[in-house]
Amino acid sequence: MSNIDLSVEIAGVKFKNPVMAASGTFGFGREFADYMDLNGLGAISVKGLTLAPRPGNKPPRIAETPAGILNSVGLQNPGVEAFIKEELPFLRQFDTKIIANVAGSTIEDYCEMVEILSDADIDAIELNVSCPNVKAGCVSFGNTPGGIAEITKRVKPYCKKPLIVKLTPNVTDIKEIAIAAEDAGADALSLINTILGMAIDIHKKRPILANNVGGLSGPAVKPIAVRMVHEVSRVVKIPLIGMGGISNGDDAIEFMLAGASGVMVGTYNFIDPAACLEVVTGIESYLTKYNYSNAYDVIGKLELNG
Amino acid sequence: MSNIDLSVEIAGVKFKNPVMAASGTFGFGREFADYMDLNGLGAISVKGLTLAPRPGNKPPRIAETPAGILNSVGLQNPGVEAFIKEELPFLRQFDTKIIANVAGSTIEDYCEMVEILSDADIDAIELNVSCPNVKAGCVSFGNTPGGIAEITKRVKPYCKKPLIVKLTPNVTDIKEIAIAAEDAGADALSLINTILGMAIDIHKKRPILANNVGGLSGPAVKPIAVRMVHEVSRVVKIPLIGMGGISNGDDAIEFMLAGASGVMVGTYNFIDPAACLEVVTGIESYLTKYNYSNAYDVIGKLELNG
Amino acid sequence: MSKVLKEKIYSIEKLAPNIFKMTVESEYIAKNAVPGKFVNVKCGEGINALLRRPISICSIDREKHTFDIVFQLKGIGTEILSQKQAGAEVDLIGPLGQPFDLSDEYKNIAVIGGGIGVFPLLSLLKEKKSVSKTAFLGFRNKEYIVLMDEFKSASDRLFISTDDGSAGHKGLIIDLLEKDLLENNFDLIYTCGPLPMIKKVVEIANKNGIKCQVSLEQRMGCGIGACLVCACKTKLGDEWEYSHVCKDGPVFWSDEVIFDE
Amino acid sequence: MSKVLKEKIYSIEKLAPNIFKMTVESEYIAKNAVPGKFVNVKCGEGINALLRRPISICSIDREKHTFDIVFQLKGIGTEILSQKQAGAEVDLIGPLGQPFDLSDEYKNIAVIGGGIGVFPLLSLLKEKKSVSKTAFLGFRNKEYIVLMDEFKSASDRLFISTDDGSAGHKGLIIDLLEKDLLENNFDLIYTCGPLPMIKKVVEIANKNGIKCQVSLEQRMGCGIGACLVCACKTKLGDEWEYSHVCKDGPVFWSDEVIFDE
Ligand SMILES: Cc1cc2nc3c(=O)[nH]c(=O)nc-3n(C[C@H](O)[C@H](O)[C@H](O)COP(=O)(O)OP(=O)(O)OC[C@H]3O[C@@H](n4cnc5c(N)ncnc54)[C@H](O)[C@@H]3O)c2cc1C
Ligand SMILES: Cc1cc2nc3c(=O)[nH]c(=O)nc-3n(C[C@H](O)[C@H](O)[C@H](O)COP(=O)(O)OP(=O)(O)OC[C@H]3O[C@@H](n4cnc5c(N)ncnc54)[C@H](O)[C@@H]3O)c2cc1C
Ligand SMILES: Cc1cc2nc3c(=O)[nH]c(=O)nc-3n(C[C@H](O)[C@H](O)[C@H](O)COP(=O)(O)O)c2cc1C
Ligand SMILES: Cc1cc2nc3c(=O)[nH]c(=O)nc-3n(C[C@H](O)[C@H](O)[C@H](O)COP(=O)(O)O)c2cc1C
Ligand code: FES
Ligand code: FES
Repeated sequence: MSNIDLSVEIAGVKFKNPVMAASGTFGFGREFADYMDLNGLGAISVKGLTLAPRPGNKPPRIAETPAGILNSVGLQNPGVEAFIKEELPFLRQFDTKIIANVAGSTIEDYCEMVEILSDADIDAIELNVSCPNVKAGCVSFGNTPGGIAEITKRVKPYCKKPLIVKLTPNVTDIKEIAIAAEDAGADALSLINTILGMAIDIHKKRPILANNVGGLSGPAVKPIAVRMVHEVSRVVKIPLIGMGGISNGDDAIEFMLAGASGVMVGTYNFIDPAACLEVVTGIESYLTKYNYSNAYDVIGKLELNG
Repeated sequence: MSNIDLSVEIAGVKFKNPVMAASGTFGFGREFADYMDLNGLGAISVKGLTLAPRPGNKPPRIAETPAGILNSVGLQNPGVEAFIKEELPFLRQFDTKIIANVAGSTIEDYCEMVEILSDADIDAIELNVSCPNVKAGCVSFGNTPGGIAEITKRVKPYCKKPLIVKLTPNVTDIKEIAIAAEDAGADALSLINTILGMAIDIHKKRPILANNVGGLSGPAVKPIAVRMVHEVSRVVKIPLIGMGGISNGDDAIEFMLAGASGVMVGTYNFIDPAACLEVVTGIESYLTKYNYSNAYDVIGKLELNG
Repeated sequence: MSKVLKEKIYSIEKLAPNIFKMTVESEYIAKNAVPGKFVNVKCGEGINALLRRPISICSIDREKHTFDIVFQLKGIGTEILSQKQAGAEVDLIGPLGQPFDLSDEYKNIAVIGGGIGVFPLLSLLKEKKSVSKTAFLGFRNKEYIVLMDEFKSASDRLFISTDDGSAGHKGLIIDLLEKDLLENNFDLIYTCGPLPMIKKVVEIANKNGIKCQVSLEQRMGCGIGACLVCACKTKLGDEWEYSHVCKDGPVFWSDEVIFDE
Repeated sequence: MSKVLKEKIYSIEKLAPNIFKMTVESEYIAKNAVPGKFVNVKCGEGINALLRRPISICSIDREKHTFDIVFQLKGIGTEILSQKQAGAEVDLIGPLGQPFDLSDEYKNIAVIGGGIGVFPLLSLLKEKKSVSKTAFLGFRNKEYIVLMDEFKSASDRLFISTDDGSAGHKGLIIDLLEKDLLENNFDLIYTCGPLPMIKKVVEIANKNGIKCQVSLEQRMGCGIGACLVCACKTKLGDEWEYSHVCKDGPVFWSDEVIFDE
């Protein structure tokens, strides 16, 4: 399998392979180093950062649903400065790209964070404009073309790193949101973030999550995510990073065929802490089986039925 | 369990229990009569009807996804007249309510069908304004407040039966759609229809469905559906019929707590052709366990976490 | 009538790489099944492999009250099914669908099957009343040639092909049928297997003026005719309509079906 | 360090209605586990019961290279787990979390457990070096009182209560602790069980100036400290922060935790 070139280029950054850890599911990488060689990853998108540290939501913050989970972590994180000082040096020991995932409650927050991170040793910035788990927050930016255009445009001048805008699936037409982000200067798009959901404890007659609602992720959402990646890939020129329910190489190939240059693994890291590497191996086996030599032999190569 | 009153009233119709078969998953009831006593059902919502007969989409029309299915039947049906002549008499043998589910490509289609059905021996009409599986079609009506208001308002004068409007989940804000339908004269709302999705055959490098995309249903969508029922129940006064992934009594109770007066069972009819009755039994056991005497002891009784 | 049944697995056996035979104890199926019908099996628990999987009935032992299915590992459903043990329960609905026409007017019959499609033809051969029965069976290679004793004793003449020539004729089983037709004729050809093979058989049958029954596959939802997903194009006068494999099939007369999709 | 392990089930036994003991062969866990740690078990295959389930280690046999877990049927995960057979494989990550403090400075210790929470205390009692050990164990009723030989031989004094009085004291196990405290004192109380009980124990410990360790539960995602879902409020100077049960716990000093949610 050695002569297969798994590398992909997204927003000017060369990733050694298309597989990345999804933000919020991988912490700052430390915990997973026990279970796998982090050098094997294309990239790590770190836990969503905010300007100031955030305690996050009350527990319970997770509920299992059929083939999925709801989470409402509420962006617990140490803040962007602490990340740079205390987490980034650890991450930088590994030969993998680091994506800083940022969220804010005002556009000014985003601009300030992006400015700070532009001077840090990271490879790209991912704007989380769609986190469904914080009350006053980033939800509103991500679900209208106007909102996403504005935040992207305003942030862009502060951004000296490649800018990835992460899209929410909680919209009527993700195509128009994607186009708006592209037009406003996004260098790449990642999708999908979680889908708003609720699970009820019928014995307590209350939602399981203390926050009442949370974001759905995991295998359950895969067909929705694949559809959205496919739709978006037909209307934008910038590269896409696809995610939503990926648990193995075959799932990743679905996203790549649908048009994703990169893929992220989220929830499945919880089930198998070495899941990301299994996805890499799975992609490699698929390419080998079909005698492809290059990730680009698959990316966007879906043929539609007539 | 005999002194539990399972009956519910929705849009002026009294259903013997809250459990109904969801449109498109139950045909016209015939096939299920072998597996259960149809008299045990609260209602049957028949396969979506169109004015003229429709052949439906090319196969494959179904793909399995994690805890769900994608379908793209494309409204294969014999047309509204044939339904009334050939199917309704069979259905009317049973002591259960019959809901006619209708879809069209123009508002005029809807009006004409509703007029025809108003003179037929059915109990309610369910407007499918959100079927994702037909190219030129009803999608567009259901995903904007303006669209749903217009179709509801235009159809209403022709409708001598209680009018249930079925909502699509493929929207940014289902609350505003629900409010628009209520304001325009809907007597009840049913939700959710299927979520647009895609599954790819990575060996053929093509979507599994001949139609490329299809509607996701089954357990996977349950948390999304419960969330939407909850959201809508807080903003409208008309009763709701909840569905999406219900497979047993406990699932049904989740929807009822979230605010649904009735529940529909769809995909699970395929796995267990007696699923609807098992849901009835499950609801009954739950009510018994907690010493409730009435379905309304549960409906809308969710308490939110603070 | 078909029923939802929880039956006991009498035995399970690996016949060939990826091919398993499962014998199920079921008075109901053994009594009511006829060749060509299928069962719809819940392979996984709950949400795991959510939909039932359709599997044809391969043979029926009406005395012992058992029936066999033979299935190939394809994805998650058949994988889970293959791991079940004798003594365990299997949840199935059956018998379902329209069977082969076994009426006496067809005396000289042939069956032609490819791959996993050979197995539903076994019960047909066994149950078709004494006539002249010729079987054409195509396999990938020698390893996949199984249940030969049963096929032999159920047929009068038996032809075998393999893709790689490791046993029987090297090449397509169609070749053997065409060759045989130069000297023999049949009243009815029954066929089951990959669609390209089926199409070819229908073409040959048409050319030779022989009636033909085909057993088709399509992805299913309910298996009982309600969800309308398992569509297949059939003739309706000069027009066409979508019939449904689970209810109107899986066995169709070849001249009913339109193979243009 | 913890590892993803596929280990063999040595035995599984139903101890009481809804309560099962599973003995697992694992050199790694037997070597590395200490009382208070847990394993995170993948109960179902694939998407079935998607998340791993955290289960405390109940006892460790360092010679035989086995460890026990005792679990209660609650939902789908524990249900699937209970159906596994001896000889089968179980997929788990462990040992995880912060253990009980077993240091020698605490001579006279008590454990107080309720329901399923009694079992993690067994390995503590067994492994705590020779001191005075008192166990207070509360059960629903007589049927649930199990592993008593082991608890007896691991403790110096053993008190039992049941909700219905079918064995031991009728009422809360807390009552027995409070009564005993009138005459005895402890250096450290360890507790595990329902949250209301834990809170009460902490209150009593505080009132009596006794140190206390609590083993907490919270719904988990990863079990390894990465996803931050298993939050629990802990003190941070005059303020508070969210710590995480899987990584900073499940065992905490009672004075670290804020029980106001
Ligand atoms: C009437 C009928 C009779 C059949 N008889 C047999 C038999 O005797 N032996 C045998 O090995 N196979 C038979 N098949 C095919 C068998 O149903 C599929 O191989 C099986 O469903 C694959 O399931 P899976 O979970 O292993 O594969 P997956 O690919 O994981 O299945 C995913 C989904 O696609 C469906 N699917 C995949 N392939 C097929 C197919 N070829 N036909 C219909 N649905 C499919 C599955 O049912 C499931 O819903 C028959 C199919 C039909 C329609
Ligand atoms: C550190 C720790 C140690 C534990 N030790 C034991 C033990 O030794 N014996 C035992 O019987 N139980 C123990 N539990 C509780 C056990 O994890 C749950 O009972 C179990 O996860 C329920 O799973 P289920 O699928 O049967 O129930 P379901 O209700 O179907 O589970 C649904 C989801 O909720 C989670 N969940 C439900 N209840 C709990 C709970 N009480 N704590 C954490 N997550 C929960 C499940 O993990 C799962 O993700 C422990 C919990 C923790 C956190
Ligand atoms: C526990 C949890 C926390 C998450 N936190 C973040 C976050 O901080 N920022 C973000 O952009 N996405 C966050 N996500 C979303 C994931 O990055 C990803 O978009 C989503 O989970 C879909 O992928 P999956 O199905 O593989 O999990 C989080 C997801 C989970 C499950
Ligand atoms: C095969 C299939 C066909 C359907 N056809 C219709 C239809 O004709 N009209 C309609 O309003 N909804 C239709 N639906 C949607 C269901 O009525 C229901 O809204 C949806 O499946 C969610 O419920 P479930 O998860 O229980 O299946 C169809 C669903 C399936 C699976
Ligand atoms: S599978 Fe439902 S109609 Fe055939
Ligand atoms: S479960 Fe993920 S941090 Fe504790």
